[in-house]
Amino acid sequence: MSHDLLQILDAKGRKVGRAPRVKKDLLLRMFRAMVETRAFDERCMNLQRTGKIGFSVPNRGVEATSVGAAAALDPASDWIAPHYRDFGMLFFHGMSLERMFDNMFGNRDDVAKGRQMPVHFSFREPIPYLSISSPLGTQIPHAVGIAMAMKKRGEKGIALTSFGDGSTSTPGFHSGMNFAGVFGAPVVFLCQNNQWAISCPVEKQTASEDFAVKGEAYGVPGVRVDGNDVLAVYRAVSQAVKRARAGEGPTLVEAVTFRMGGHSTSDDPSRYVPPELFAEWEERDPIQRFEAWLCSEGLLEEGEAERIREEAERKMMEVSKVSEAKPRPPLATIFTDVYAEMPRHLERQMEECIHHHATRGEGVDEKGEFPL
Amino acid sequence: MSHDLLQILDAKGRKVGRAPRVKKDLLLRMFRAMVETRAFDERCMNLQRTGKIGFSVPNRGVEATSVGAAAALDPASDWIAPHYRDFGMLFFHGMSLERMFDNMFGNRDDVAKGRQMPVHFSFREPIPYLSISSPLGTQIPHAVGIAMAMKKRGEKGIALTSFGDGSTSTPGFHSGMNFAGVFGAPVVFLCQNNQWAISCPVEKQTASEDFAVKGEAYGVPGVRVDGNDVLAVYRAVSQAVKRARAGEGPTLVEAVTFRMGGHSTSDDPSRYVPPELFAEWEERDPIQRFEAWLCSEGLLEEGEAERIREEAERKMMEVSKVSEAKPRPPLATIFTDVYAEMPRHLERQMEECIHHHATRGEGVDEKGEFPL
Amino acid sequence: MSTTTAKRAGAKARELTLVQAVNDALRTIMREDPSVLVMGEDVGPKGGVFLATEGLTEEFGEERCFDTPLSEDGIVGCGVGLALNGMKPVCEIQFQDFIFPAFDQIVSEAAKMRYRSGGQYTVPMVIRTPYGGGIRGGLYHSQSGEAYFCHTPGLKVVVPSTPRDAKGLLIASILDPDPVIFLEPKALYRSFREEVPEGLYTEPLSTTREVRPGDAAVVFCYGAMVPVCKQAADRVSEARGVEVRVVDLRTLLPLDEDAVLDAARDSGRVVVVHEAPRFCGFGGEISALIAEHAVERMEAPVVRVTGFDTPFPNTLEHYYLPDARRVVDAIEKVLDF
Amino acid sequence: MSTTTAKRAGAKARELTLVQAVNDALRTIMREDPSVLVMGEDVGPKGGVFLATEGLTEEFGEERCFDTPLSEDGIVGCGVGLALNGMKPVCEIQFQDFIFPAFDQIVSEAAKMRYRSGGQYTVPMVIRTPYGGGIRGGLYHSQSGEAYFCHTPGLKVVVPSTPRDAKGLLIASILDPDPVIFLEPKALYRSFREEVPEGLYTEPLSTTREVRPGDAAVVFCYGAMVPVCKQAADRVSEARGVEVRVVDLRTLLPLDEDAVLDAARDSGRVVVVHEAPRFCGFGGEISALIAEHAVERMEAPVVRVTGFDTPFPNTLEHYYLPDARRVVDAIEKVLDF
Ligand SMILES: Cc1ncc(C[n+]2csc(CCOP(=O)(O)OP(=O)(O)O)c2C)c(N)n1
Ligand SMILES: Cc1ncc(C[n+]2csc(CCOP(=O)(O)OP(=O)(O)O)c2C)c(N)n1
Ligand SMILES: [Mg+2]
Ligand SMILES: [Mg+2]
Repeated sequence: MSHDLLQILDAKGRKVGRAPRVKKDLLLRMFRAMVETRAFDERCMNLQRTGKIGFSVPNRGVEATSVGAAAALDPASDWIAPHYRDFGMLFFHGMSLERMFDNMFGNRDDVAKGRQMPVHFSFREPIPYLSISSPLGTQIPHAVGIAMAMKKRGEKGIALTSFGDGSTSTPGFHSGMNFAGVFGAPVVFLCQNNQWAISCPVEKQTASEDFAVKGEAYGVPGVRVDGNDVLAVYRAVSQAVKRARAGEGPTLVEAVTFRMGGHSTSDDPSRYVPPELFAEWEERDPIQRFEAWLCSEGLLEEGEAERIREEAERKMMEVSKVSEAKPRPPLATIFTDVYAEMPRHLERQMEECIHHHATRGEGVDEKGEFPL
Repeated sequence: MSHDLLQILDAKGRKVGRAPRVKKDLLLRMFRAMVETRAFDERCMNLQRTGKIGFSVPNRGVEATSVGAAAALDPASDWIAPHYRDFGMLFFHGMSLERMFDNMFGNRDDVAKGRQMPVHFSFREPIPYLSISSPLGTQIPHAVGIAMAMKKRGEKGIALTSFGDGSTSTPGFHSGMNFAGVFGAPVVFLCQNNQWAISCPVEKQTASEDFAVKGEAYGVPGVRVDGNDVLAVYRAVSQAVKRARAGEGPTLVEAVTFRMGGHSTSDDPSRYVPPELFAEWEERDPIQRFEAWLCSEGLLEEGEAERIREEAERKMMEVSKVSEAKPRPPLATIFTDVYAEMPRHLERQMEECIHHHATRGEGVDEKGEFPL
Repeated sequence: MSTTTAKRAGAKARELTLVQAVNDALRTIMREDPSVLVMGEDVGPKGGVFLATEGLTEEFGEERCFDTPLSEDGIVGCGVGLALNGMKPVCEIQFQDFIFPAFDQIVSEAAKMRYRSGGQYTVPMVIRTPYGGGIRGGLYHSQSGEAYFCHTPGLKVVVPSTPRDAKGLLIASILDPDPVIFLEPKALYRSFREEVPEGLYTEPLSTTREVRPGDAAVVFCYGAMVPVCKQAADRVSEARGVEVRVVDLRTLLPLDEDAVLDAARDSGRVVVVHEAPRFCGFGGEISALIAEHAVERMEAPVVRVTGFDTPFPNTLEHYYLPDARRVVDAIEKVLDF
Repeated sequence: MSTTTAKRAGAKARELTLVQAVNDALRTIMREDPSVLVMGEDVGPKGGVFLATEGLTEEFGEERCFDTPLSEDGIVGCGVGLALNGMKPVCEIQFQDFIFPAFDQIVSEAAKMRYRSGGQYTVPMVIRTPYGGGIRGGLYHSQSGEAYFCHTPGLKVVVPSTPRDAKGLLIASILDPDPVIFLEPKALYRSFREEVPEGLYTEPLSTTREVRPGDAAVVFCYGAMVPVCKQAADRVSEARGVEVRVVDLRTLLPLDEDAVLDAARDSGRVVVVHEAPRFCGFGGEISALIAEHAVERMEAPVVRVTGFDTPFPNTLEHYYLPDARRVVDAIEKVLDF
C-alpha cells in the first residue's frame, strides 16, 4: 500500500496542486531561511576545507523539508526534537547565528561549552530546539514524552521530531511511534527521506514500500510529500500539527528529498552514489523551484532574490569571523554540568586537572581527523 | 487496513473453511501433542502449587497455536526460536519429556544444569529449539540470522520464531522484521496474540489495527489466523514455510488466541482480566474443538480421546517423579560453560567455592518467591 | 553532600516492609507534586509485579500512573521527554535484568543531556528497578548491574537496604535534579518491617549509613548484602570480642568518598561485599580508592566478597550469592593479616 | 592461556597501519574460511567509515561482506543467529559509542548463550568497533566502554595497540569459540606502520605484551594509551637512569592475571592507565587484584591515570585524555613513594 506524493510546485516551480493560503511575509520568511541555510552550509563547508572547523553536515537539497516543517510550528507553544540535518529549522525560527557558529568552533561562548561536535545544536529560544546527540533515533521517544507532558497539562503545544530514512530502523523510531500511537500524543514525526543513510540506500534500509506506510504498524496515519517542495511540506506538516493540536494524535510525514552531497565533510559520496542521481536531483532544487514560483507570482521582485542571497553570505562571513576569533572554553567546563551540583570527586579531579595544566603546560598536539 | 481471520474449524469444531489435506497420522499426532501439552501444563501448575517447583507458565488455551505451527516444520532442516509459552512445539516434535521435567526441577540432568528458571528450555534434538532467555523479543533477530545462514549456504531449511503480542513492542521485533525483509530471509514470524502481556491488554500495547498489519512496515506480508484452530494455524504456517523455502522471503503470521489463566504461576489475573472473557474463550477451547471435528470425521474413535488424555496424564506423573528424585547439579556447574575453556580466574573462584562449601557447610536457607 | 531540599520527617511513623515503603514514598510525593508520574509495565491496575505501585492508578488516575507498551527503550525514552518538559517521571523497569534495551537512552541521553546542552536541558527522572538475587530467578531475574551505571558519569545510583531508607532515598531521588537509577533489593522487599516516618520524609543522597559501629574492621556493603554483612559482623564481633563496623553505602554514585576513606582509615581493615560479579565490579573501585587515598593507614589489603564471574545460576543461587560465612571468612582474613 | 589453534606466521611481512592490518586480517581469514562474514553499517561498497573493510565486498561479494540497516540491535542480534547456525560473523559497530542499542543482545544473549544452554548453543562471533578519543569526536565518537564489557562474564574483550597485534589478535578472536568484543583504538588507526606477518597469523588471546622492559616500576595500559605510556616511561627512565616497564594488556577479559600479578610483584610499583572514566573503570580492577594477591610485594599504592568522570568533551579533548605528562607524574609518584 504505497502513498501518493503530495506536491504543490513541480520541479520547475509551476503550481500543480492547490497552494496553501499563506501571507507574503511568511512565504518570504521561508525563502530567506532556505537561502540562509544554504549560505550557512556553504560557509561551513568552506571552514572545514580550510581546516578551521573539524566537521560539518551538508544540508544542500533538504532546505525545503526543514524550513517547510519549521514554518508550521508555533514557537510560543511547540517543541522541536531535531535531526542533525535540520539547519533550516534554526534559520526559520531565527536562532542566534553567532551561537550557531560558536557551536561550529566549540568556543567559549558556545552554549554547550565546546563539548559537542559541530552541528550538534541546542537552543531554548525562540523555540525549544532539543539538544542534538549523535546516536540516531533517540530523540524520537523524547518528542513523544515532551508531547505527552503537554497533553497531560492540557496545553495546546505539540512536538515535532525530525529524523532520517536510516533512523527509521532504530529502536527509538519503533518505541516512539508505538508510544505515540497508544497514548495519542500530539506529535508530528517528520521522516526526512533523503534516500541515503551514509552509503546505505533506502532499498537496503527497508523492504517496505515507502516510509509513510510504517505508520500502519502503530496506528499512526502516514503521508508522503515532495520534500523539495516547501509549500507541500508546509501544508502536510501544518495538517499534521492541526490534527495533533486538536487531540487527534500523531502523524508520520515522509518528506522525499535527496542529500545533494556527502553524508558529512568526511565522506566521499562518489564511492557509492551514482553520479547521474546528483544531476537528476539538481533539477529539483528546492530553492530554485520556490524562487521561480515566488517570482512568477510577483512575490519576489527582480533582483530581490540575489540581494537576499548576498546579504546572507555576507552575514555568514561576518559572524563566522566573530566566532572564530573567540578563545576556547575554560578547563573547568570539562567538569561542570555533569550534575546540577558538582560532587566531591569531580571537584578533586577538576583541581588536579587545572593544577596539572597550569604547572606543566607544554601545549598538546591536536591531531586526528574525523572520518565521518 | 485490517486482515481477515483465517478459520477452518469454528468454535464448535464445525468445518467453515477448506480443511488442509493432511494424513490421519499427522492429525492424531497434533491432537496428542495438544493433549500432552495440557497435561504437562496441569502437572506443572500442580507441582508449583505444592511447592515442588518454583514457577511455571500456563499454556492453557494456546495449544493449537504452538502445535499447529510446529507441525508445519521439517525437523531435518528447520529451526525454532521459540517463545516461552510454546510447550506444544516440544510435544509435537517429541522432545524428551524427562529432560523437560529436569528443567522444571533444575536438577543434575537438566541440559542447562539448573542454571535457567523453569520453562526456559533448550534442545538440539529432534529439531533445534533455541535456548529460551527471559528478555523478550531477543530471539527474533536470532531466527533471522539463523535463516540467513541457511540461505547463504543454499540449504532448504527455514527458521520459525514465536513471540507474544507484547513482544512486538521490543527492539528485537523491529530489527528482526526489518532485517528479514531487507535480506529476504527464509523465516516465519509467529505472533502469538493471546491478548495480554502480563496485565497489559493489546489495546494498550499498540494502536495498530491488528498485529498482522505490522508486516507492512517491513515489506513482510502478514496473515491473521484463528489461533485456537489448529488446522487453520497449520495451514497458515505451512503456507508461510512454503514461501520461505521457495525463496520468497518472510511472512508474519498472527495467531489470535487467549491466555486461559494467569501470566505465570505468580500472577493473579483476576486483578485485571474481566472474568467474562475467560468464560467467552472457554467456549473456543482449541482441544475440544479439534476433538469434536476429529470425532465427527471418524478420525477418533469413541473413547480414544479419553485414553490419550489418561495416558498423557499418567506419563506426566511418572516422569515428573523421576525428575523430582534427582539431585541438584554439582557446584562446579556454576563455573563451567561460561567459556569453552575455563579461564584461570574462574578456576580459582571454583576452587574457592568448592573448598568453602566443603569445609564450612552449614546448609543455606533457600527462601524467596518468584513474583511473576 | 546532598541536593535534596525537602525534609519534613513526619512526627508519626508506621511499620512497613521495604516494598510498602516504596509504595508509600510514591504515594506521598504524588500527593505533594502533581508533576510526578509513575510509568512502566504492569504498574497500573496490577500494581506492579511486586506490588510496589499498588493502588496508585486508583488514587491518581491513569494520567499519573500508567501501563506502557513492552519497551524499556520507550519507557526511558519517553520518560526523558517527560522530564525535559516539566514532569518528574518515575519509570519502573520490571526487573533490572530488562533494563538493557534502555541502556542507550540511559547512558547516551539521560546521563549526558545536561552536559551536552550546557545545562539548557535537564532530565530529573528516576528509574526504579528491583535488582539482585534471592527469588530463584535464574540468569535474568537476579542480576546486579550497579557497576554499569556507576561507570556512567551523569547518573546517580542509589540502593536502599531498609524500609526507612527506601522511602527517604526514593523521595530524595525524585526531588533530585539529575537522573537517578534506584536499585531496589528485591530479596529484602518483604523480609522485615521497620518504622518509616510518615509524610514527605527524605534521606540525603551521597551519604552513607552506619549499620553497626566498630573499630576493628569495616565492611562496606549495600542493598541485600547489608543484613548478610551485619550478621557476619555480629558473629565475628561476638566470637572475638572486638567490634566490626558495617557501613551501608546507600548511594554508590556520587559516592561519599570522604566517608568511605575515613571509615577505612579508622581501622585500616576493609572488606567490601556485593552480589554482582567481581571483575570490574563496584568493589574494585573501593579497593582502588583506598589504595590511592588511604594506603598509609591500611593494616591489611582490601578483601572483596562478591558474586562469581559467571552468569547468575538458578538451582545453586545460594552458593553463588555471598553468604554470612563468606563474609565472616573475609573479616577474619583482614583481622588476622 | 589461549584457545586459538592456527598460528602459521607467514615468512613474509608487510608494513601496514593498524587499520590496514585489520583489513588484512579480515581478508586473510575470509579467504581461508568461507563461514566468516563481515556485516555492519557502510562496511560494503564504502568500505567502512575508517576503511577497515575496504575492498571486501569487491573480493568476496555481497553475501559475505554486506551493509545492514541502521540498527545495532539487528546487527548483533542477526549476528548471534548467524553464529548459532554455523557462520562466523564479524560485526562492525561504526563507533563504540553506538553499541548501546545492541547492549541487550551482547549482555543478555551473546554472553550468556553457552551457559544457559549448557553448551548446546554457542556464539562464536566478533564485534569490532573503533573506540577512544583523538579525532575530536565529542561525547559520542570518543568513548571507551571496555569496563561495561569486562563486567560481563561470557564475553572476551580484546584491545590491540599495534598493527601486528591488530592482525594477530583479530584472527585469533575470529577463531575463538566465544563472543569477542574487539576494541580498535581509532587514534592509532593511521598513526604509524609496522611489519605485519602475511598469512593466517595469530597472537594468543589472554596474554600480555611487553612494550618496554624495566624493573623500577610497571605501567599497565592498552589501546591508544600504549604509545602515551611508552613515551612517559622513556622519559622517566632517561631522566632518572632507571628502567620503567610498560605492559600492554591486550586482552582485558579473561585477563592474564598471573602475568599482571608477576609484573606488579617485580617492582612493587604500579601505574595503570586508560582513557575511560575512572570511577568503576578497568583500572580499579587492577588495583583491587593487586591488593588481593600481591600486596606483600608492593612498595607503593597503585596509581590510576584515567579520563575524568565526565562525559567526553570536544574542544578540550586533549585536556581530558591522559597525556604523557600525566603518566610521567604518576610514575614519579610511585617511584618516590
Ligand atoms: C545509533 C547510531 N548508529 C550509527 C550511527 C552512525 N551514523 C551517523 S549518521 C548515519 C546515517 C544516518 O542516516 P539517516 O537517518 O538517513 O540521516 P541522514 O544522514 O541521511 O540525514 C549513521 C549510520 C549513529 N550516529 N548512531
Ligand atoms: C525485555 C523484557 N521486558 C520485560 C519482561 C517481563 N515480562 C515477562 S513476560 C512479559 C509479558 C510478555 O507478553 P507477550 O509477549 O504478549 O507474551 P505472553 O506472556 O502473553 O505469552 C513481560 C513484560 C521481559 N521478560 N523482558
Ligand atoms: Mg538519510
Ligand atoms: Mg501475550
